[in-house]
Amino acid sequence: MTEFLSDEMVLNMGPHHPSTHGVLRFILQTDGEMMRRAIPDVGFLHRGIEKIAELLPYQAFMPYTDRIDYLASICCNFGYALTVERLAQIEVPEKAEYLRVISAELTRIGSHFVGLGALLLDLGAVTPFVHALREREVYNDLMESLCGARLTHNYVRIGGVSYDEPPGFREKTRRFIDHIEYEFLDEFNELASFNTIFINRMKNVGVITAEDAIEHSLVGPNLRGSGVKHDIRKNDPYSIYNRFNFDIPVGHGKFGTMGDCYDRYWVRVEEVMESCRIIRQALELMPETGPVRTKLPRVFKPPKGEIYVRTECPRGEMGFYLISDGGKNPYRLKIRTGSFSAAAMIGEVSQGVMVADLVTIIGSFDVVAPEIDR
Amino acid sequence: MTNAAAQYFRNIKDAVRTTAKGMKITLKYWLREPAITIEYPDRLGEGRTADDIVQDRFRGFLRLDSSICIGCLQCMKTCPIDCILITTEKIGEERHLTRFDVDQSKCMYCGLCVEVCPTSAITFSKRFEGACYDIRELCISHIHQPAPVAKPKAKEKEG
Amino acid sequence: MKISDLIALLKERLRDVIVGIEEMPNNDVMLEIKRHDLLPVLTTLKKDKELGFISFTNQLGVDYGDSFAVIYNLYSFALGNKLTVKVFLEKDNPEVDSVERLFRGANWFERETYDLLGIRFKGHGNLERLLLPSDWEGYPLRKDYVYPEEYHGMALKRKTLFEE
Amino acid sequence: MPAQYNLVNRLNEDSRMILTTVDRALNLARANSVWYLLMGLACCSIELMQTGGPRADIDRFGSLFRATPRQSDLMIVAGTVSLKMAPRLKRLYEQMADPKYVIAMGSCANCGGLFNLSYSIVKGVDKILPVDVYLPGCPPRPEALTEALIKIQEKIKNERYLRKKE
Repeated sequence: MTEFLSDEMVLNMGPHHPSTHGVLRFILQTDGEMMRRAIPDVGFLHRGIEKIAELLPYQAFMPYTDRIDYLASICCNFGYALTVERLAQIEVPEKAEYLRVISAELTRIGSHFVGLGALLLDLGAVTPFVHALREREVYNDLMESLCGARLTHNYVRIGGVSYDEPPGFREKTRRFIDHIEYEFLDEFNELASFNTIFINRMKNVGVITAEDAIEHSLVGPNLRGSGVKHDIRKNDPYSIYNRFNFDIPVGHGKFGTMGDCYDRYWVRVEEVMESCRIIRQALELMPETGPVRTKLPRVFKPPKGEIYVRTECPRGEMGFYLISDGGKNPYRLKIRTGSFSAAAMIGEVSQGVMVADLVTIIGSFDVVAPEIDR
Repeated sequence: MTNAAAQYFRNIKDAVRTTAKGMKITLKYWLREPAITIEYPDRLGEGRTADDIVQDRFRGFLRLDSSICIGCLQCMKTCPIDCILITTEKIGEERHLTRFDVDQSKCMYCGLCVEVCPTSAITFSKRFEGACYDIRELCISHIHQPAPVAKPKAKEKEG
Repeated sequence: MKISDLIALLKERLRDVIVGIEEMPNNDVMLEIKRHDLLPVLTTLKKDKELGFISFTNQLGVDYGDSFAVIYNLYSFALGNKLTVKVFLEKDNPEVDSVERLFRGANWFERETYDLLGIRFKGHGNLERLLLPSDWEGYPLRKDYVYPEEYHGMALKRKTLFEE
Repeated sequence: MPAQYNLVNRLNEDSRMILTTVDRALNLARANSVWYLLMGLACCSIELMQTGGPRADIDRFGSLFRATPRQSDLMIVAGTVSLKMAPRLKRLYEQMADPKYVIAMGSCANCGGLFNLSYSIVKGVDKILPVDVYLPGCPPRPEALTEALIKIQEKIKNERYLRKKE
């Protein structure tokens, strides 16, 4: 303890801090305004979801997957359902696949809105956040009409989805994505993304090279922001994603160095547009009628075995490693989330930056506390 | 020197232009009709109640239709967190429901009990208002006096 | 790469150390090795030009009742293949070499496994509890874990409303 | 004008006329400026943010979020409280200035909710803080949170602030 340099100071940030996106704590070792180190301290939302999985039947665990990443609950539902289905080799009806993809992509849009808005809020721009929340309300209404809840949707079931589309859903969704793609994003970019002050705060901050990103197991938009073209939806296609035509946006140093905060931000903006493209195609291709759920036995027991399934969530790859012993509960379920490695990375990239830039870096990684802690 | 001066004026121009842009967007939403804000609970609009601001499938408080409940206890067994408590008793010849309590403070509104119910006796209502000063108020009894359970076979004949 | 080709390639490269190799559902290969071979094998898998399993996607520990296991999920951008590496550990001495130096992303995964299952990683720079408080007792994901009654004066049981 | 906004309607009933009127005036001011602490812990924090957002717009009631406990009157515990977080939550509550109120938002804050099976969760925030209003829902809608805030306002209006020490 005596080794402290005279002008060094230890600063505590969090766990309750408006810019740490939930309960996340950082111990900062600072020298004036410069930061020597930032040590993340996580676990303030550790709820033991993996243990709960071992105590519940397969179907009853579904609502818990909503709470792993509450901003993208359908993507988590989807991943879990897919894992069990692949292990038990359950066929999913055609229409259910489309509904899953549409709702998952809608969730991605809604999730990125909060991610982008919260980043801007952290940097002091309150208005774009409110604009993003306004659009999120439309998305919430849409999801509520589809599955009955605003946030914790619990829509996907093992072997299908819980409800068919409500009347007028396609029309409403089309209107929503048209509004997002052609109107809202332009407005949002005008308001925030191309703002000089915003660009200056974001560019060349928190640069991660492609090698570093892979080395640190970064996934999803954080990895793509460093220029690695890797998306599970393309590279290891699941469900019906290979039927759609879409691009993988990658960072290319739009304003600064490749892999800086702006690139990670911009990848998310472009992902919203790609999601709109996928939804538009899926709405065209979706069959009018058909079953949406395979009938499962009430006591459902998948065969013995181990499986690892990855899906692409808004915060990157979400992997479910499921070990089944043939019983009615999972034997072990490990959930690998994108925010977990991103949170570890924050500590690595924030060496030698300004304290104010730490907020930028945290925001650009778009971490969600329950995803880190589970 | 001239460079710096040019930059200075360019900055002013930029500031004015971006402020005008932002204000334009703000004005657009300010004048928008209808307004985005739903003024719950006072001004919901013409003849609208709190139930109308939620969508049809909204998963609100649980509701029981005790006349068609067959007392199979499926909902109680399937609930992962035991927020439903049902007791049945044999009074005379028939089985009676003596207690059907739902702990709404604990419920996670997942819908597993609704899906599993064979007669759709337990369903979601649209009610979402339930703030109270005492948590015991959130334990809602659906049965006030013993009610005979419906017979599953009779139900099928009707259907 | 096809699964059968990958298995053949792995058998050729890691001839001496493979305990078991089999196909897993979802286009995956399960490679089982012995505990002391872990670090050399993962080094080969990462550094080998042809294999190139440079992406460390997941790691977990499992309590199989009579033994522990640590499972690593790797991904190769070059091949487009997944690989699962499994190491069994004894119940009374769950210790394995840390791969933190090899894959820097493994750092927190190993801390989490240590936190929740009590598997020690030899050579890890900072093996402390990650998710639970540092004064927590026991390892929750073990099958024989007993829930604590109270923690720092906070009782962990709650009467249901039905009892009140 | 609703009855509770009327300052002098109980003029004849109450003998301590002036004191109650001051009470009422104070309570009216207090009830319409409930600033809440941004205590977003888990899923409910998103609904808490949306309550402050454009559609529910809790600013209509004079409530706005504060990031610091020193300036807030109301703590909305929005989400799951883990055992690691509990001491911090308690400290934040202690840092708030009196009089202070707590809303337990959502099932987890009410009684542990769906995480009752977990080993690291505080089963109900009322084990560590005095809770004024319980709000069911998982998570509650923004409108439901608005209703809880109205309940808090009602509670404030019925309090006798100046005569508390008797």
